[in-house]
Amino acid sequence: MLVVIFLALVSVAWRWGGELKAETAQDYHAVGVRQGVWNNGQAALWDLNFLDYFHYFGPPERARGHQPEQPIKFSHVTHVQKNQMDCQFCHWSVDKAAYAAIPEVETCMGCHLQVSGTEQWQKDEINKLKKKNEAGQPIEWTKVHVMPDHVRFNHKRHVKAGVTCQNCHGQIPEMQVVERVSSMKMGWCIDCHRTQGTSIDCYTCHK
Amino acid sequence: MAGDKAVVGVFTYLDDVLKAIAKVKSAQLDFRAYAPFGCPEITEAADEQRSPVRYFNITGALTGLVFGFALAILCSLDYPLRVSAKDVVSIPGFVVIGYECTILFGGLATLLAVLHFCRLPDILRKVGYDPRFTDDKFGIVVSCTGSQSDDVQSTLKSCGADEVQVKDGL
Amino acid sequence: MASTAKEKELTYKEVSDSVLKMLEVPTGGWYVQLLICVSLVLVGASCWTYQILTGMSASGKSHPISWGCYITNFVFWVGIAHSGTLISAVLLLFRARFRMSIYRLAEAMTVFAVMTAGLFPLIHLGRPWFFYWLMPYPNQRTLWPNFRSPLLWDVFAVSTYFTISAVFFFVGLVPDIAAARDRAKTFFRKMLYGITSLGWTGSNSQWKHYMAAYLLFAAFATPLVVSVHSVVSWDFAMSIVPGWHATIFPPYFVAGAIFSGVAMVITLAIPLRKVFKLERIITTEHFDAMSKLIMFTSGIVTYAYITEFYVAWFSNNSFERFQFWFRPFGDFWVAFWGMTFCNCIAPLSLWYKPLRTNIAFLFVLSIIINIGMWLERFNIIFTSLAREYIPSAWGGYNFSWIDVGITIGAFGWFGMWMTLFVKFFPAVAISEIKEILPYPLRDKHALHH
Amino acid sequence: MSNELVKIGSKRELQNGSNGLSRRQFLKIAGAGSTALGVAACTDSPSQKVLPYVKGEDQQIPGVSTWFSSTCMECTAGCGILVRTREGRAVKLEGNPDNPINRGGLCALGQSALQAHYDPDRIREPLARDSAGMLKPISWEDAYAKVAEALKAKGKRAIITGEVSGAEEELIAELGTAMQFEHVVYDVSQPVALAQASEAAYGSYGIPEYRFDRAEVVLNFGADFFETWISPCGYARDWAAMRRSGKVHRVIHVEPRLSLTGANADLWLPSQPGSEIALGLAVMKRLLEKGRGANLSSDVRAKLAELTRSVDLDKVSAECGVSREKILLAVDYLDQAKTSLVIAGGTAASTDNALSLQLVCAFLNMLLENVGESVLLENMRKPRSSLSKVATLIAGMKKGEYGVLFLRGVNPAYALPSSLEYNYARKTVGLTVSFATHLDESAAAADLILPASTSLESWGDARLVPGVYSLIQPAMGTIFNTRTFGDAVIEIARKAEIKNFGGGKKDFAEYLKASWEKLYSNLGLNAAGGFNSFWLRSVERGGYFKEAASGERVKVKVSADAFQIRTEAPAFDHKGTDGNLVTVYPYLSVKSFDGRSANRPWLQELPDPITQVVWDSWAELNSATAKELGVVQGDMLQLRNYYGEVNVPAYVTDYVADGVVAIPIGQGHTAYGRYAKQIAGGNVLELLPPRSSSEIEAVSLLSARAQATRGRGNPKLVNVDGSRTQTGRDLAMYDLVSTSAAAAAASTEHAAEQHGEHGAEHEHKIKQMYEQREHPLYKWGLAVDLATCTGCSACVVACYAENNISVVGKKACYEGREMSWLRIDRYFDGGGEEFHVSFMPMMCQQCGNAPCEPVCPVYATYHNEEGLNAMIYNRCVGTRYCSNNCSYKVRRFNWYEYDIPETLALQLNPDVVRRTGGIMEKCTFCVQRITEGKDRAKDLGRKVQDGDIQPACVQGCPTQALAFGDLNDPNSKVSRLGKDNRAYKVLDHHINTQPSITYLRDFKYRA
Repeated sequence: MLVVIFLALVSVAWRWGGELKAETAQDYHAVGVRQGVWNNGQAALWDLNFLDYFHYFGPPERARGHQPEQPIKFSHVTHVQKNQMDCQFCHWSVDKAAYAAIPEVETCMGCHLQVSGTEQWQKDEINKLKKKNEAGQPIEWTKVHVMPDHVRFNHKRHVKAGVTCQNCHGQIPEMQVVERVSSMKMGWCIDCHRTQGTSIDCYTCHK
Repeated sequence: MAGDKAVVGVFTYLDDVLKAIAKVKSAQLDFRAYAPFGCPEITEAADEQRSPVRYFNITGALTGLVFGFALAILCSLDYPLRVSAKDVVSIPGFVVIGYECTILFGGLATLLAVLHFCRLPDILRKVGYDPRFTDDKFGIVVSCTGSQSDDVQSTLKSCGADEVQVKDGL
Repeated sequence: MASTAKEKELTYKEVSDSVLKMLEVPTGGWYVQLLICVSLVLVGASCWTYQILTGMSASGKSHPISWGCYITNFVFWVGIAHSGTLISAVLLLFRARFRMSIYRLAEAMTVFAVMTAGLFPLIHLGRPWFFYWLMPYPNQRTLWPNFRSPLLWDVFAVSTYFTISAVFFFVGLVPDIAAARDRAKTFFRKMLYGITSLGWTGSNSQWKHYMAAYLLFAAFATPLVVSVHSVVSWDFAMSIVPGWHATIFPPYFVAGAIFSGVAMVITLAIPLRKVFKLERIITTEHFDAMSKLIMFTSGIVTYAYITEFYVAWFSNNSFERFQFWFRPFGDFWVAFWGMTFCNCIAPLSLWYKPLRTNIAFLFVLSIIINIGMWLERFNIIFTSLAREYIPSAWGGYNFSWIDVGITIGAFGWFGMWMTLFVKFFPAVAISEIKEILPYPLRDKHALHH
Repeated sequence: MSNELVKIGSKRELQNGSNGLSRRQFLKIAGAGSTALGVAACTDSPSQKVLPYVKGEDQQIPGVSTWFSSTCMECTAGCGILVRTREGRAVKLEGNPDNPINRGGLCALGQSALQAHYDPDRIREPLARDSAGMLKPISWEDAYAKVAEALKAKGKRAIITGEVSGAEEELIAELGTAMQFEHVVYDVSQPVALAQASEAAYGSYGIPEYRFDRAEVVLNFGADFFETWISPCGYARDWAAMRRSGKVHRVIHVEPRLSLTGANADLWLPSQPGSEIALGLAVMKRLLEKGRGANLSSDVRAKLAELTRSVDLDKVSAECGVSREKILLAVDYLDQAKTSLVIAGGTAASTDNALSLQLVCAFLNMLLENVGESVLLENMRKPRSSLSKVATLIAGMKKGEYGVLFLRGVNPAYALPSSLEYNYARKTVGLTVSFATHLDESAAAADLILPASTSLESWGDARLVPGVYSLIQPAMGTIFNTRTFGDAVIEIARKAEIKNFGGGKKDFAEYLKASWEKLYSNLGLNAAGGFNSFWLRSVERGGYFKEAASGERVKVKVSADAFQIRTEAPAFDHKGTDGNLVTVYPYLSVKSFDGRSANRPWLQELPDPITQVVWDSWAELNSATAKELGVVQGDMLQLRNYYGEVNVPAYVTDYVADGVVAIPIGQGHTAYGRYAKQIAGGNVLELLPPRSSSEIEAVSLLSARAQATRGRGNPKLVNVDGSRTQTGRDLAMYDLVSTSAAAAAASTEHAAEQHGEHGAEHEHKIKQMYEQREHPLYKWGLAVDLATCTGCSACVVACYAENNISVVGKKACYEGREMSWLRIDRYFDGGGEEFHVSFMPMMCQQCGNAPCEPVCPVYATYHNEEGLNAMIYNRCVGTRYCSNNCSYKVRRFNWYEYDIPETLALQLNPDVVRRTGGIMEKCTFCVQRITEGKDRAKDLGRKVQDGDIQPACVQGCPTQALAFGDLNDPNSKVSRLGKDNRAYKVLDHHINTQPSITYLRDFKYRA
């Protein structure tokens, strides 16, 4: 009891100190530093949230650094960085719906009817895509950013409010294989909501 | 304790040991008195000073009071959620927390104090300690130099000690 | 033991001997008792496991009685715990000498009863694996528990109570463990007592601080007696359930707790006294004194029952009135009349002095009172929830085997600790009994009090 | 909708009797969008796959609902529906406000159609009986070939269907012309006697259009028009409109059993079964005596006087069990009303002289000058159900004349009185082909099953009422290997080498369109853009709805037959009985209807509005009768006569006539599915004699007596009400208004005066420790008008559907563990003149000063900025304190980790999380809809406006008794209702909970 209470007080003080800092630093990266301290395991002493994992028995899929292998080695570097494609070209529903759509096979084929890659591995991967298209099967991507089902996250609202993709998803254009760079745990969301002055009412995000 | 000898007196009767304490005390010798139960006569005779444990207790209790209220208030303010028609900081409810923390901290501070002042836990057996002191005998251990030991022995004996031993003191 | 003038006065040696004899090599009977207790614990544990695997449906709870057997047990065991603190702390402050021979037992009972009671909120939780959300521990969510909830008060009250009574218990034990240490023969016992006695010697400075601290503990534990069961009663009184929402609850609960606790002390002391032949230490005078305490608290409890009915009538609140009509005449009438008999009528027999010193009778009566107090909590919880505001949502309860198994398991759990305790630690306070014995004096008039 | 993605079901799975779908396959459907959606909540698996569409659909944005207009095909009312789909799955049905029949509401039966659609026991592929007599999967091609083969053989052909209309009727007619199929229609719920009587009395066959919104007094002989009779949603809505108008409005209900309509009537006159005709004649006599009938020809008047000459009021009163005063009162009301309405229906009007009763009603309507006012003859529904045709067909079958029998949308093995011996007769038929969706009794006995797609997967239309042409469109791809009935028929014709069948159309969708093109030209419509734009517009709106016809009234032509009224009481068949006679009173209920909805867990778990029984059939009997029989509540009651025997748990009540045992139709299935089969209680239709009257084309439900004894076993009848009365607690408040002072319009004011201290006008001056809380942006609130709430329970089912509420089954209900967030509390209060039945929708009151919130130790429930009593499920640890402290007992705890069969799981709303075991849940005012509404408003750059957001219960309410909105907006509907004189808040004046739900007192007009 004593230990718990002590930790509680220290952490409240810690967080309040942190908040002042965040108010003065409006840019996301500064906030991000503190988010890192808070939510990404660098301050495990204060973050006893590992207890939560007793329920899940430790799912790495829900942690920062989750970088699953995908059925097709889709490269954001090639598409976004090299070819300067806009995120919303493929993920077209981010400003229309809660979900950011994974592009239909049809969308991929829109370009890949013509573009068939320069290097051998690219050609192989594009061939996989073409096969799927011919068979009329969807590609079974593995989700990188898995949210628990009780979360109501709305991409549209965030995009319309000016939150950029990178704020949460990190430097996707530089990722050969997409990795989860944010913990996307509740505290992480709350932190941003607090600094941005948006609602921290539970129903905002819980369903 | 000053001195390299320890004279141990084992007593059956309380009045004897009180007499011995008085004498040893007047001789300005360092001593420890043992009793199988908390006997106020012995402790008072040996040492007039009141135990400082109570200051620890009150300090702990006050700290607990402040902690309890601070905890409840700060935690409520940290993520302000309204329940029912109550305020975010609704003191009446927090009184219980403050109260319980007062008792908890006060109690724990007292425990720490008693352990500290009684030098507990203590692994080393004190010189001159006799197992009978927890049973049915009173005891007195007087620290003295080798030259004084004979005097002390005779004093204790004269006071009615069942048994007197001399040990190497520390 | 001034009153036992007829008998030969006890000596310090006799006290040590008779108490420390309890710690000798266990007999077969002790093992049988331990075995029984452990198997009951296993029954309870398997029931709980089953409940966790299938969900709360395993117990008999439903709408609208969504608190049931477990909270009844919780309140019952917290109540049992109370008299321990009362006897050890409050009576110490009041300098009641009859306390000395039974307080250790009562304190042990307190600690183990709180340990038992503390299990029930966990067993009761729909998702017990998230119990730690009730603690104000720092977490990434920056979300804290609700300090306005009586259940959180419970968390604080019960954990404080457990901590303080355990400390009080242990501090009280230290000199006696030292006595046991000094007589220990086997290596195991030497180690056990050597470590747990913390190297206590009983020197004058130790006793000085010790006595000062002990008095402070007692002073701190005394408000706990009042506060803990008050907080537990607020679980009910803070709600708006007809039959629960009553300002009389805290004193009524505290009195009831002491009532049941003293009864439990008697229940435990009688066999202990018999088995370990402690008749000279725990005398009939002690039982007489405890019986008087029972008479007193039974009176308070009876008064509280009557007050509840009176207030329900006087309030002119139809919901309250219906509730208090329902208790004696509704579906749970057996519980109500059982409670009335056990708690109000049966203790009246103690007004007859010979019964107060009749050990066999007291044993039976104490068990009756324990049953009665369990029924009291049953009454409060079940009948109130069964008939709340909305008639269409009235309902009943279906007792399940899991309820029964866990309740029995709790008794096993409590019994297991008690059994182990009496064999390994002095169950009667050696040093404090010595304290109230006449001082051994060469000159009988040397000291003037 | 990518059909490729949603084909499920294989031979192996069906043989194994497993649920079919593996999780993997399921995700293929569910994950058609960009996420596995809410359904995965039950596992909360951290690793998820995401499957994008192969081809994009213009309409579908992942995570955004798509709505399709369609028509409800559950009963023959023809209500319009809107199907909400998410990622290609239909997740919710709602009433279509454009459809003139229901105008937005949708009853419990209609709401539950989704569960028929996703029923795990649906037939998943074509089945044929093999040589061993077992049903084995077969391919569609083989199945068609089999039918074509059978059609080559000699022998007559017949098709039995339920009521059909529109293109499907035309197609079946073509079956007749091209392949000599006799078309026989059977539907036990059809008021055919009424249609027949109309033919005699008014001159044309059919059911007149009843305008309850114009009738000031309704004299009703047993028609349960709030629950099952003809078009309950529409009638209830009209009735509610009349009640809201402020005019004095009375429904006088005459029936031996207190039905839902009886319970809502201003006056319920319990009659002896079969005595209604006498009562009707007595009323007629009195009216004639009062000089009514001046509008009729002297000939008719004379004949009516002749008919009623021998009627003696005292005798009638004794026979009916209705006091003389009451009868006279009813007559006075009718006489004084400007417009009234006399109807007869339901079981009470289903005796062997039902026709006479209907004729009496028709004449009463004429006497009271209601025809053309509240009885409109212009747009008559024309039920085709015909018992004589069925009887003839069965007789022919018994002779072995029939080679091929088609069954479509009908279950004769169950829904026909077993004394008609369909089960025996069908054995002689060469090939019985069933186009069923479920393996019901008839399908299970068929030789070949060509499973039909449900109306959510098919094209179709409904033209049940002239002027209302409703379309059915597929809202999603087929779940199983099923085909639309029309497609199958066209395919069969192709296989049988019938030339130009169906105009040579490729499939039924094209056939339908062609049929509508015909309709378009027949109606002489001339839409801008021609037929195609008319078609698209119709598909969008859910059909074509003609504007109300003006002018021209149909002339009444009374035929001589109309005076062939049998004035004596109807006969009852009591063959094979020996003492302890009771009258069997089978009735249609919204729970099981005619048996078609027995396999829907929502409906089985829905408490019957009157008895509150769930998961059972039951026999209501009078306490006196029960005493005589030595039966107590919950005992098994055995009813036996020559025709059959049923064992049903007894429900002892005071609200049925002496000697009557009322049993709902529709339970006691021997096939049909896992839920239907577990119900205690037999099929009451088995007790009915074959045909008691040769002139009526409907089954006479009230024609049998049976011997009643106490049966064996303890059926554990489950009724979820804690109390039948509210024990004088002012929960459901009502006023019994006396109108003798003609203070009609002021009736509600009067109520407010009387009970003003509880009304909303009364300001709370309660001292509070804390300041009253403000809600800066919105404060959501709900209003419930008890005066227009009929207790039909549509909202309850809507709530189950919207919020993924678990169905717990009989055992858990018995233990008191049902999960309904919204329940309808039913109370019987007062006796005699003071008797009143209250129906009170009870859901979370979203209290401003909620008792549940402060007691939660972990903030799982708290009060949010918008006045909602928020419940965060995944934060809940399950102390259940909130439930104890909830004064309204609306919180539900997950005692189990509830299971849901995988196909039913397809219906789950992805916007609402599935709750796991050990946590509390409750009504949230459909917070997902509030969020969605705010989201939409934000996109439009404005605040939420009144009407933007409708929780599921509000949307589904047929009478619009519920209103939802922002209490901060003084002009919102809910704010205005909150200021009504009748407004009050439940328990608020006792415990200051400050609920966000305002109730409006019920009122009933009494003498």
